Amino acid sequence: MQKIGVFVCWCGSNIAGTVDVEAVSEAMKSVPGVVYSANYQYMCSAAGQKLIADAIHEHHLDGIVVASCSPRMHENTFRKTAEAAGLNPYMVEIANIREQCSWIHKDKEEGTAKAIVLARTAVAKLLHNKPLQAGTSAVTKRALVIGGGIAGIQTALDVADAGYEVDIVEQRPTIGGRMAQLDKTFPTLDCSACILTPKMVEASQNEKINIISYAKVEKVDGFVGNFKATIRKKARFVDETKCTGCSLCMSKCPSKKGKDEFNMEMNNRPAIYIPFAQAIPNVAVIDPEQCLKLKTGKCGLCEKVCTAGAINYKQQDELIEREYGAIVVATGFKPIDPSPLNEYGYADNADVITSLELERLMNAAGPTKGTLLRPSDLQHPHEIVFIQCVGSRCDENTKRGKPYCSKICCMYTAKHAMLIRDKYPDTKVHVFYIDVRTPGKNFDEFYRRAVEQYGVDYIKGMVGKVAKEGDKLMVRGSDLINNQQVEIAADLVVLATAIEPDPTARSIGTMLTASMDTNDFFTEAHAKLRPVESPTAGIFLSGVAQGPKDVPETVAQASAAAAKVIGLLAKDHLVTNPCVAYSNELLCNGCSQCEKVCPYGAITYIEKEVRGPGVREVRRIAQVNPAVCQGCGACTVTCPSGAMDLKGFANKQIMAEVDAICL
Amino acid sequence: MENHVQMLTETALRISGVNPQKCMKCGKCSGTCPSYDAMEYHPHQFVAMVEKGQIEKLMESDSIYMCLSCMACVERCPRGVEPGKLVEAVRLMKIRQQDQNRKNGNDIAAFADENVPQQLLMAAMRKYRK
Amino acid sequence: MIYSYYPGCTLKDRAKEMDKYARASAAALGIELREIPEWQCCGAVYPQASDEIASRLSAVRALMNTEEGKLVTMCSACHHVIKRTNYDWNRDADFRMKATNYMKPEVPYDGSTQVLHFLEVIRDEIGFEELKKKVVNPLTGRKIGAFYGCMVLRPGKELAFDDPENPQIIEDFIRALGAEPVKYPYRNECCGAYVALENKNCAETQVDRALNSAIANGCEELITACPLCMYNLVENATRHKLPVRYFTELLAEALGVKEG
Amino acid sequence: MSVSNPNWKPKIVAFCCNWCSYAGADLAGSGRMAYPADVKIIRVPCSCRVNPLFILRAFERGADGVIMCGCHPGDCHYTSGNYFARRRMTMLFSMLDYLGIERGRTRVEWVSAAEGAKFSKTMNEFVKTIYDLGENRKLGDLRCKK
Amino acid sequence: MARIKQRAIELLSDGTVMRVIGWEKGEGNCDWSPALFENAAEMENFVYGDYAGANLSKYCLKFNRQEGKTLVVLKPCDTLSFRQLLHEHRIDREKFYVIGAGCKGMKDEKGGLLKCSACKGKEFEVYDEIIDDEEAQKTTALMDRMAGVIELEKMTAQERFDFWRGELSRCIRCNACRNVCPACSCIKCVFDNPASGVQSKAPVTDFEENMFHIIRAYHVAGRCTDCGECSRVCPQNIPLHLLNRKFIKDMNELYGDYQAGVGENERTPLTSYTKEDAEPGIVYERGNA
Repeated sequence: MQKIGVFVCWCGSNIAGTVDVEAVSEAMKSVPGVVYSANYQYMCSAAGQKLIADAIHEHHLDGIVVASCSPRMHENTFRKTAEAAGLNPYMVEIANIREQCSWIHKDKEEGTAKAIVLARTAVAKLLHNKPLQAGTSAVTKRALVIGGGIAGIQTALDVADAGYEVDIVEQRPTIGGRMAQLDKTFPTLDCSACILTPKMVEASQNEKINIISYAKVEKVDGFVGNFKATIRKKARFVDETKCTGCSLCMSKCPSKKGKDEFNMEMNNRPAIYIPFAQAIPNVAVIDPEQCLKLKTGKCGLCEKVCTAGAINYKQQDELIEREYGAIVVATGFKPIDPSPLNEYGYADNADVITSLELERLMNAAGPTKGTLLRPSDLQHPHEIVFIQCVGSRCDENTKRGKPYCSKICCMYTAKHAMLIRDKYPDTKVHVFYIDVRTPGKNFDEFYRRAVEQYGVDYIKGMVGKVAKEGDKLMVRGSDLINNQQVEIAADLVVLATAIEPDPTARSIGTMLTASMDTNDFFTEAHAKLRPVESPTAGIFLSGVAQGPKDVPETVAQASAAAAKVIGLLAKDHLVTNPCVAYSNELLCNGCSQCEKVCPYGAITYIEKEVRGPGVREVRRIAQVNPAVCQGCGACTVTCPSGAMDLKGFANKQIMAEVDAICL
Repeated sequence: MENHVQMLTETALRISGVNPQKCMKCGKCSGTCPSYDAMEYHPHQFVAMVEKGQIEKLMESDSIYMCLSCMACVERCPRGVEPGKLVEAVRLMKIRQQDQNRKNGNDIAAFADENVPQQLLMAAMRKYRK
Repeated sequence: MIYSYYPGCTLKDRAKEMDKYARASAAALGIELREIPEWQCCGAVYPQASDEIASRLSAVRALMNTEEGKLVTMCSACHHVIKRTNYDWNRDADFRMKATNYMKPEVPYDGSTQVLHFLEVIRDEIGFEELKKKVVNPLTGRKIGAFYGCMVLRPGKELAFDDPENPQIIEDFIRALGAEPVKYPYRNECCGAYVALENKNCAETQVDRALNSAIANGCEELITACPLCMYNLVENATRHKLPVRYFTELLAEALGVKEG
Repeated sequence: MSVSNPNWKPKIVAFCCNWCSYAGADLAGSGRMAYPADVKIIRVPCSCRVNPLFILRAFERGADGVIMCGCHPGDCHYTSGNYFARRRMTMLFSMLDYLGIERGRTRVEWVSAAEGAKFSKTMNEFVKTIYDLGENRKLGDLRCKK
Repeated sequence: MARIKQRAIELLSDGTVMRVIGWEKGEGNCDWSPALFENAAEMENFVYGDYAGANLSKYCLKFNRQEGKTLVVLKPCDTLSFRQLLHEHRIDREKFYVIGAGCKGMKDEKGGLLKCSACKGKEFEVYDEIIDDEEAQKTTALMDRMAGVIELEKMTAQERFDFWRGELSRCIRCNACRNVCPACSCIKCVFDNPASGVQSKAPVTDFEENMFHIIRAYHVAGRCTDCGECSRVCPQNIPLHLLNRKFIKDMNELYGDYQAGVGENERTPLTSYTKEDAEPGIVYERGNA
């Protein structure tokens, strides 16, 4: 028979005001199992805790019930008290007689009666508690960063700085991501390449950082501290160790029909190419879709001109398996395709472009070498219309775009408008907007400069139709402030298209069992208090993968994610939650039902010789990895035989509670 | 009076099925409306005015007869507000009142010539009278 | 293949040729358009208010009288009204109940009729490739623009006819007949006809803008599926003129059944 | 629906997930948003921990109503737990209905950690429903052999 | 029957299989029962035909870990149970040689079997070979499988309650339903396990006998192929299939058509979900209260 002590807290008058604490502790004395019962003004105070510790010693208690405030408040406090007094901390149960009793009832008799039931229920549960030991698991001291944009680079640099190895896996042939495509950055208007490329170089030269470009993560197993990833490094058909990045092959390649992804496909590139001059690694890659040699077997010019002998048409994909302690998701974003919103005429008119396309048109390394020329006839546009919120802020049922604000468009449009007015003062610039959103340091000042110094024409209203008439684009929209419908004959129309997560994000989320929202952004563990962690332990979030954000915010979040990664990698062992599922091998059918509902992949099946009373045979049985299990209990209900149970919330414990309440 | 306004607003909302609170006041409806210049109150104002209970003003305005029912505002509204349905609702509320036909049968018949298609006359019967 | 057919009143009068060519073409395509018995005018405008029951009943009757399961329409307005009424029937229990109580039919309408515009029949049931094979008189060299207008396209969710912002069904149709389709941005805008009685000016502006745009993009003629658009494009064009035909006429011509 | 015993007080078991609904109940408490003392809460890690057996057990032991609360769909701390719970409870409720047990003795409500008021309102409603239904006789009566 | 028997003997003789699970005649003409045959001589008693109603797939559990292959004769509906056991990793495909036996509906001494009147079709979900004849392929369901459930749903709650009280109170807890059910195949049943909290051998309180059937139906929900064996073997003629079919009907209606034991998907409706699933309250909005 267990010896249980019950400690009823007054919480000053918070509990004692509506609950007769004396009566409760008295009533508990007659509950089977209870050998000691007391009440005290503040059980959580040092004196209160001493009272508990003394009682544990004196009465040789092997379990305690504290009837007090919510366990969310002081369960940990009392567990520590118990532990200090030599009791297993999981032999503590809390009866919540404050939030769920004294505070919601006025009648003292009613409150007292309920408090007795709640305390009795906690005792009933405690009678089935078992001492639990928190386990430990080792930590592999290496991080994997998925995505090599500014977010991934910054996280990798910070983690490497703390002395840990980091692998960056980037799907494109170079790191740099979207920021590499930008011309200038707001609100300071410094050149994007000038601040990004040094970081790229730094990453490539850091001996703790290993860049695996043109690659994708194909599989991830394991759990926090102990992930194992399989990475497919796609064949570049160029030996990375030999290529010098001289780009001679590019000028000789006869196939020039590949679309230049870096320039938003506004011009062509050769089949063998380096995405841009400052690419890291600065190594060529062959596009197998375009390469004549790979497609027809005839050509081989690049091989002939390569003095380094780097070309290898027989190169195969390579599979890399590595272990990691932490994984950072920095998969970034892409602009949406505005073609379906064809009242803007994007699909039909070359001179209706997206903002990212404009970035390339204004960039010195872009298709027009930095001179702003409109795509259709390479003429200077003299009247430009910007349209905000294209595909953002839409009601989901309309299927016209994303429900969220893409956050960066107001600022980059102000930037574009300003840059154009600065460089081409003869060009008129109009911006159709719904709201101008500029929360950020120096942001509103920046927007005001666009209006006041650069004379950008902001029109509050939306565009209904863009139609080509002659060589003009007729933009019809509303001007709500002037209460009129306006029509502007523009030479160029720029759509501030919504941004969405990179298309690879969803499959990566599934692979990592990291939860995502309906827009495919990764969900943070807590919106305010744990903003850079996924609810799945060991997975961290960096950059737009978590939600729309600009460069400064991305860098800040990337460093925050790095801090969390460092905090994890700095540990030699992780303490695991002992309230996890376990399978009774004598009862397990090995039917695989539980595996289907486990959100963490914590359950595996093994063939094992099972021994028990009258049983000795090899069976397929479920095994729970306690380091991965988070203790939700989904498996316990799916299990038809009751083999699967949850420590701390066992079937017997919950049924005992049910019985005690219904007594 | 208060009650009357409330009743009118509720009727407009009920028969149109429109929730004006979904509107984010972007003005796209008015940017796309082909009848904009013929209207005293423009589509986005219909939404705002119904939300504020100013139905009577709308009922007294010729704007309710200017809508082409072309559904461009309905189609293009990013919030799914469907302003066109509100215009229609207010128009119906007007002509359903006694002696409030915009045009009578003779007016409409007078319009017919050898080219006017039946459906245009039929549409006018529906749009202008009860 | 037999389809139930709802011609609508305009096709019995001002737009007789649209009907005539449709029937001739259908025969040439190996399908029969069987006119449903005792149909009434669709009402010409879809009543958008949820409490308008009576004005949607003729559409419900047409849907109920569809023996072949698929009801083919020709006129954009009829299509619009009947298709949307069918949509309501399947989603609005209140309308369903009130309409049923009002009509007291022996067998209530079960909502299963599929409303197809004749262009949809050609695209989805026959196929443009098949149509191409049946063309005896290819319209080679002709530059034809489609004027969709509003009623077959919007609301896109209910009509589900084609992409309302970037439709291509009539262009594909023109291409199948051997002519060259010309796309122009105003092809899916309203012609303005509904207010022609009150506001001729609006109708004229809309038509002029559309015609100007069509001509600028190289159209030499237009086709439409809507008698209202037809009327307006012809009667209210002030600055620009283009020949306008019903799509069925063009079809009959290409199939070699226009005469007789 | 007759209440034979005028002193009858219903026994109501509420299963609440630790992360949302239990916290919501705490919030109802700190906001002093009263609901009847007939409701007793059992804390579970997640709504997906609630085995239909527990609910049947409660009825067997004389409960008059059982309510399960969890995080709103899409907000589960464990990502998917409440989605499974939703299907399980739907099936259980349907079966009880099929057996002729009064509707309303079982209920599911999604209550977030921020919805103290909703928790209180839900419990008030549920208790009222149970008072209206009266004692749980049918599940009891099922015991009687002919 | 002769072809099946002959083929089984062949396979036994050439060593392909080590044993055969089939049927043999009982004392009367109509009470054929499952039987094990380990050699050609024993195969003399093998029968197949009108009274081979028993679903043999559950017996595979016994032989899964034994040496060599086991031949099992399965009717079309039985192969669904077999497939479901494969889904649940309870049996290994390569340990069995499945002869799909054509079926034109089975009988017992009282006539056509209830389960056959709602025949699920003549397709074999799993087989190594099919031995069938023309006649067998033609037969189809005589009635709507859900008719009984729908009838109950149409009743008032009180009528349903009275119906089930009448039916379930006849239960003698003989466990025949549990023992025959291919889905109810736990190594240790919760009702036999003192630790489960619901242990009961014979019903102590009568509530438990109802619990037993509800929990049993719940435990097999999503896994039950509706083979109908439970009702067939019940000595008290309790229409237990009406419990299982209720779950099947609900799952089909709420979560999309699903047939346990068909196809490759191992997930059942209760181990899957969609974000848009109906809320549990929906069951209170349907049918009669």
